[in-house]
Amino acid sequence: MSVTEKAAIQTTAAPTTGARGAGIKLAGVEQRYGDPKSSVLALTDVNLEIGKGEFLVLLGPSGCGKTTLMRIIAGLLKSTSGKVEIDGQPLWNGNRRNDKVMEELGVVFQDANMFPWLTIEDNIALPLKLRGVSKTERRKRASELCELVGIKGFEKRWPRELSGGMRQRAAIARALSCKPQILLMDEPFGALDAMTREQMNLELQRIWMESGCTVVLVTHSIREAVFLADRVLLLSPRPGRMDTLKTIEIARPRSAYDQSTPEFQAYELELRKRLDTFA
Amino acid sequence: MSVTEKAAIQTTAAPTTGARGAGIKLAGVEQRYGDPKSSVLALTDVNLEIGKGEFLVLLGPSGCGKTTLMRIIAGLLKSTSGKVEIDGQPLWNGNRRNDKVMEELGVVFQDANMFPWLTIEDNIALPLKLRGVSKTERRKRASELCELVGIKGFEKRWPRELSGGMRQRAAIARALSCKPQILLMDEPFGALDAMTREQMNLELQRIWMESGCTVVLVTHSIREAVFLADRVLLLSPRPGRMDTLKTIEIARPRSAYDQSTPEFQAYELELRKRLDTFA
Amino acid sequence: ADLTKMTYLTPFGYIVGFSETMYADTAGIFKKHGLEVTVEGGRGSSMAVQQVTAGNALVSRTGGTDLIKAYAKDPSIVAIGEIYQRDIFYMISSKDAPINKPEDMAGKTIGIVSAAGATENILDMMLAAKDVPKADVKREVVGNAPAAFQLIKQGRIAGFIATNDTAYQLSSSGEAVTAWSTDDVALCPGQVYMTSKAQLAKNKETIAKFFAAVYESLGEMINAKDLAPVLASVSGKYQLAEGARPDKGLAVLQYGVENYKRAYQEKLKSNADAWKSAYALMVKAKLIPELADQNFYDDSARLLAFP
Amino acid sequence: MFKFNTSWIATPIVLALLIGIWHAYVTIFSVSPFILPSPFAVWQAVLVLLADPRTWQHTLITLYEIVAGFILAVIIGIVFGGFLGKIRWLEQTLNPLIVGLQVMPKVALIPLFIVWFGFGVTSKIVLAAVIAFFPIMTNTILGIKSVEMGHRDVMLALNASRWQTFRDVELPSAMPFILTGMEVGIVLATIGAIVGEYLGGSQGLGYMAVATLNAFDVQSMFGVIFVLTILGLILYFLVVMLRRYLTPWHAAAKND
Amino acid sequence: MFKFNTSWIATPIVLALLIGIWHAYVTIFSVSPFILPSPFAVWQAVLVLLADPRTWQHTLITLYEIVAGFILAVIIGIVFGGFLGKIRWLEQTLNPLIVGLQVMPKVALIPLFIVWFGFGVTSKIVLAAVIAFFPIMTNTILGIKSVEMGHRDVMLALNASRWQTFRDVELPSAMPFILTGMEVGIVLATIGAIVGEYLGGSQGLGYMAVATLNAFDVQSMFGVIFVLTILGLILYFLVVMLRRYLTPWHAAAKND
Ligand SMILES: Nc1ncnc2c1ncn2[C@@H]1O[C@H](COP(=O)(O)OP(=O)(O)OP(=O)(O)O)[C@@H](O)[C@H]1O
Ligand SMILES: Nc1ncnc2c1ncn2[C@@H]1O[C@H](COP(=O)(O)OP(=O)(O)OP(=O)(O)O)[C@@H](O)[C@H]1O
Ligand SMILES: [Mg+2]
Ligand SMILES: [Mg+2]
Repeated sequence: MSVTEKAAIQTTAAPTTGARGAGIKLAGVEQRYGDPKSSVLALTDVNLEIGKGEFLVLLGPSGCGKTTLMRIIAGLLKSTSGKVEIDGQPLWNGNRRNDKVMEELGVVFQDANMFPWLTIEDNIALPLKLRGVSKTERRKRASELCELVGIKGFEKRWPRELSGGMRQRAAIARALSCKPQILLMDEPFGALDAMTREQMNLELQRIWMESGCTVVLVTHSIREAVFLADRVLLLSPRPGRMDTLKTIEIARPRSAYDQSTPEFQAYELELRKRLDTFA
Repeated sequence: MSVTEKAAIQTTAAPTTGARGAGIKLAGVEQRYGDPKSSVLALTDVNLEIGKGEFLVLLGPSGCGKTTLMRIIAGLLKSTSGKVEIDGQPLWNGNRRNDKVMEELGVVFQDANMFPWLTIEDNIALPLKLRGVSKTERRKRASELCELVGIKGFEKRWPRELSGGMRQRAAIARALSCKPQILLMDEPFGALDAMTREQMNLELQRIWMESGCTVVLVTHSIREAVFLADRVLLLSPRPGRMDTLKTIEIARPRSAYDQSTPEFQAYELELRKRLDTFA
Repeated sequence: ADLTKMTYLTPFGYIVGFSETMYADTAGIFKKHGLEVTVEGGRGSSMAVQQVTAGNALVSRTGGTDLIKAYAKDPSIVAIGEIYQRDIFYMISSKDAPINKPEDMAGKTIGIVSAAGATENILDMMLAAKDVPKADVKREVVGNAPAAFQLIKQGRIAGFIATNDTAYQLSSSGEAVTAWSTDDVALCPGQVYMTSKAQLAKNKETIAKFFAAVYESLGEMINAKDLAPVLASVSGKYQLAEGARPDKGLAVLQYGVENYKRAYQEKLKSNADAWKSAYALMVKAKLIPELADQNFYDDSARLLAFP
Repeated sequence: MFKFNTSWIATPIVLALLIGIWHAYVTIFSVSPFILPSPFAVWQAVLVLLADPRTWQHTLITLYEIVAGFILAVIIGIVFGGFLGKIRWLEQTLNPLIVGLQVMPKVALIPLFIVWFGFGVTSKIVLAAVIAFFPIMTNTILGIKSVEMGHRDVMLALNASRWQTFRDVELPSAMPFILTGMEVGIVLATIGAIVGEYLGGSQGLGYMAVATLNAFDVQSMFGVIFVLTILGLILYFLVVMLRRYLTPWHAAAKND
Repeated sequence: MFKFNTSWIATPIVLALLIGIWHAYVTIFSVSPFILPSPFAVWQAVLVLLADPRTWQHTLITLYEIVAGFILAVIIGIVFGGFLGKIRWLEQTLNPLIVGLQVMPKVALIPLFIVWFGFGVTSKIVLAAVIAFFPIMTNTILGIKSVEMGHRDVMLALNASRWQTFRDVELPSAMPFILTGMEVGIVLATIGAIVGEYLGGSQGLGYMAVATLNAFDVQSMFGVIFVLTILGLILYFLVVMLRRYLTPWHAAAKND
């Protein structure tokens, strides 16, 4: 795999599982950190098309640039070179972000990043507030979302009163609150326990299929990657490059039982082997 | 298991794998949060003896009180009732912590908690500084530890220049710097990628076997629990209670290959089933 | 009839020593003369000069030497009448080590009220009058307060120059003080009314009315058998600084009215000798350069009021 | 702060101790009452002052000046701090001027203030505001710069406008800092108003202090200062109490 | 701050603008030089002052008072803030007294200060320290209370002593806060020293300012104030520069 398949990657048409989600196009994306003289190349040569409604999972060893790539797609970082297009529209016009494109994104970070001065409810409904949704409507939506992510009853609490995992679930609820076309998630389930994590995986699959949005998810778990992904993108370590782009052809919706099928195991093993060569 | 075996738990003598580590004894430990009137019972009825040199893993759904129990053992929280003894010595004398006992503990938290004003090196060597170790000695030890946890070359960097996973590794190095008798770890590998995580697991097993220290580790991963533990303690959700205490009788040292043995799989399945009943 | 509005600025807040204008206000004398006067509390000579030149106050009151000094900087201001014809400053020292004449000050430290202010000028003028070199006397700012006497006791200063009130306070509290008027050595115009030349030209009639009212007010105070009602009238509107004393400041008023007598008799007339003497001493003390224009005072408004 | 706790006992004890030392100092060294009256004399003077309705009028005027100046300072401080914290070149441009204004001895400006704003309360309000504004602005800038990167990222990802980011993240993040600035600010506003009264006009407790000093009534002056100090303390603790209501989520608020 | 950037151009432009307005105001309204001299007259006075060696002597004395008072305030502020930030009951006990000391108009104490410390620099140093100490202490307390819980946990788990926790965690955590307090503090120390010189003694720029004012030499007074302001600005920016060296890791430092 990998080196030989690499050529094929560029041409692979993105599958179109959903209908409504927006597509993402990355061309020649490269990221350097630090001042020009002593800069570190963190990510290079990323050329990728993510289809409308596709579920793409980013996998790779620590420090390979997954978060960096995520931030570039999210418009939080303007890559030092290369182009990003969302739904055919450039994300950046010179040094200005394209507001219309940004509206379609929902982002979940590695840290929960709850605002300590807002109750959980207000944290979750913040994106709605920014879009001018009325208070009663926000309350209603927040309580639905709390139920969805399994923190019902904690609506009126301060973030510091919740455990780390519960805070992360609130962060997911916040990203979902605006029904984004593209959902970007940076290890969203890292802080969850195994059981909740599996639940959340199923939940995420359901939400994604219902909404038809495009999802890009970063994870450390190969199993999670195979379970969720339409395609898995494996990044090689510093500087991060596209190493393997693997299409997972397991029928949807996938259930927890699918994880024990030989097909699933084969995908997992293949990715694991490739990852092991980076050591 | 569980309910019926519960009676047996109290009497189960802790295995004595190592020799040097200190033992931990918890009796009637209970924790309430909040002011007396509207308090929440987070943890109750914990009676447990952890043997010298034992490797105990705490497993349980989110919010069941794993962190709480850890903090109680670490002396960071005085439980609202019950007793904690380390190596036969009470951890608390009234409201004062027992300094001598505290010297034997090393703690890794869920967050890396690096000090932003210290370089990675100085962060790692901080415990040594507190014990009056000389600067050159500290430098030497910090560089060894960096190598051990795989962040060699980052000694002189600021914490903000490292990725989340690298920071967590530095936190592990910090906890190890004093060669503690008891190592308490709250989901230390949650932020690591799968590969590094497995490496770290093997590393931790080696360090533990060499040093003979007692380890209490909190994790969300059943696989990790089975791989590392002498015994796994499963906590039930709110209020957290000791649900299952399972001795893992797989020979040491365990290798990555042991994970595919039917024996290993059986342990994993048993714990997963029990965990599933909490949903 | 319509009242003419004007502002009068006292030298320093509302104290009994400035009661001539406050009484003219509270007794309705200003109104009788067609004026509606706002009496504001000032903060020393520089504010008086500043607010008069800015036109915020039509008339203020200041020391004669201060006026000469300001005049030397900018002859846009002018004295228009005298209210105290003796200077109000006293040289205060301890009976144990008295300072009786300027020569006694040589080689000592003398306390003054403010740096480069009226008291320091008078000190310099006294030294100049007796040809004692300026540099032989060290000075320190101690403020105008009986507290400075403590510094004499501590040996930090040998004596200090302060207002007659301070001298009065100290002797009445039983301290062993030696005090004499600085006028004995350096004759100066005491306290004068002043305005800017521009305002004088424009509002001469208003100022004349003001003088007439002040004159009437002085007369009522001097001729009153009992000053208590006068004090009551003034303190009904103005919170006098001395009001907290047991006698509410009556003794101070009785003492102050004595100072008004000459101004009343001479109808606020300026004393040419004092101006000449002060100018000569100030030049000698190098406080001011020699001036071509020495028209420090202009009695035209006064003459309009008292033809 | 207003729950029953040890400080309700300890503060009076410390206070009593200090008054004892004061009394002993005055008695043993027989200090002139012109320099430092005894605590009893001062207390007497306070009672006399409190019985006089004009003291209350002066107090109200001073209170009004302080509060008005402080509110002005808070508004201007937060607005300026908000802009300067976000717009770096503006901060660098205006900072030397603002610091200069702060360092400059305001006494020089008093005559101008009087020309511009009159002898009345306005000039004092302006002075109080000018002095109090600086720490509020400085702390607002610090607060805005201390916003967590993660929090900024969330707002960036939500494509929040500058105003929304300010209102929903920067302002609340900066609130503990701003409140600390306000704690210093109310103290400075008090000083500003009093200094203003000292240097011009004939109203307010500051004027009373100069007036009594000029009348050599030192014990009344200390009485006025006592009243002023109490006034300042009350205002300060009101601002401190604000912390509980504005930042119930902050550790510094919890610990109070 | 000292790299080449827009503020090197923008600040002078804004300054020139302000001076232009000042000049226009003085000319158009023909403001008396007793109130506000023209910028040119002031500049003339500055040149005269700078040519006079006595100005430099006075400046050195004022500088010494400010620096000594400030250093005292920093030491006492951090020590007090350190203790009060850690020992809750002590904070609650002493806080009203400290605030009271701060709010109290110090002018009343000047005669006492002179009796205790003499006419010389000591009384001014004390005054500068008393005024500057408050914001430093307040910010130290805030900083210590704002230490992250996770960081506290680490030190707790390491069984660090109170002193170690202070030295290795609380002090560095609080450093950005303390520096902000110091920025306010140096400004206040400057004010304190000047006010002290205003009200007693015969040395320093503050004394020069009163002396020139009393001599009706308003343009020289503005000249003195100009020198004072420059002195204050220099000191302030030195403290600001400290931030880079003491907190290279802090966002607020990076953004400067
Ligand atoms: N702000 C920054 N300044 C300098 N270097 C950075 C910065 N952010 C990241 N890097 C470097 O870029 C590389 C990629 O970092 P990134 O955070 O994207 O990795 P990651 O794949 O998300 O790692 P992890 O799985 O540990 O979260 C790392 O080597 C890191 O040290
Ligand atoms: N400081 C606190 N105040 C109030 N309640 C708390 C506090 N800390 C924890 N709790 C509550 O106690 C319970 C146990 O919390 P704890 O953090 O120990 O859970 P956990 O098992 O570590 O969870 P996770 O796996 O999500 O980290 C939770 O219900 C939580 O809401
Ligand atoms: Mg990452
Ligand atoms: Mg936990």
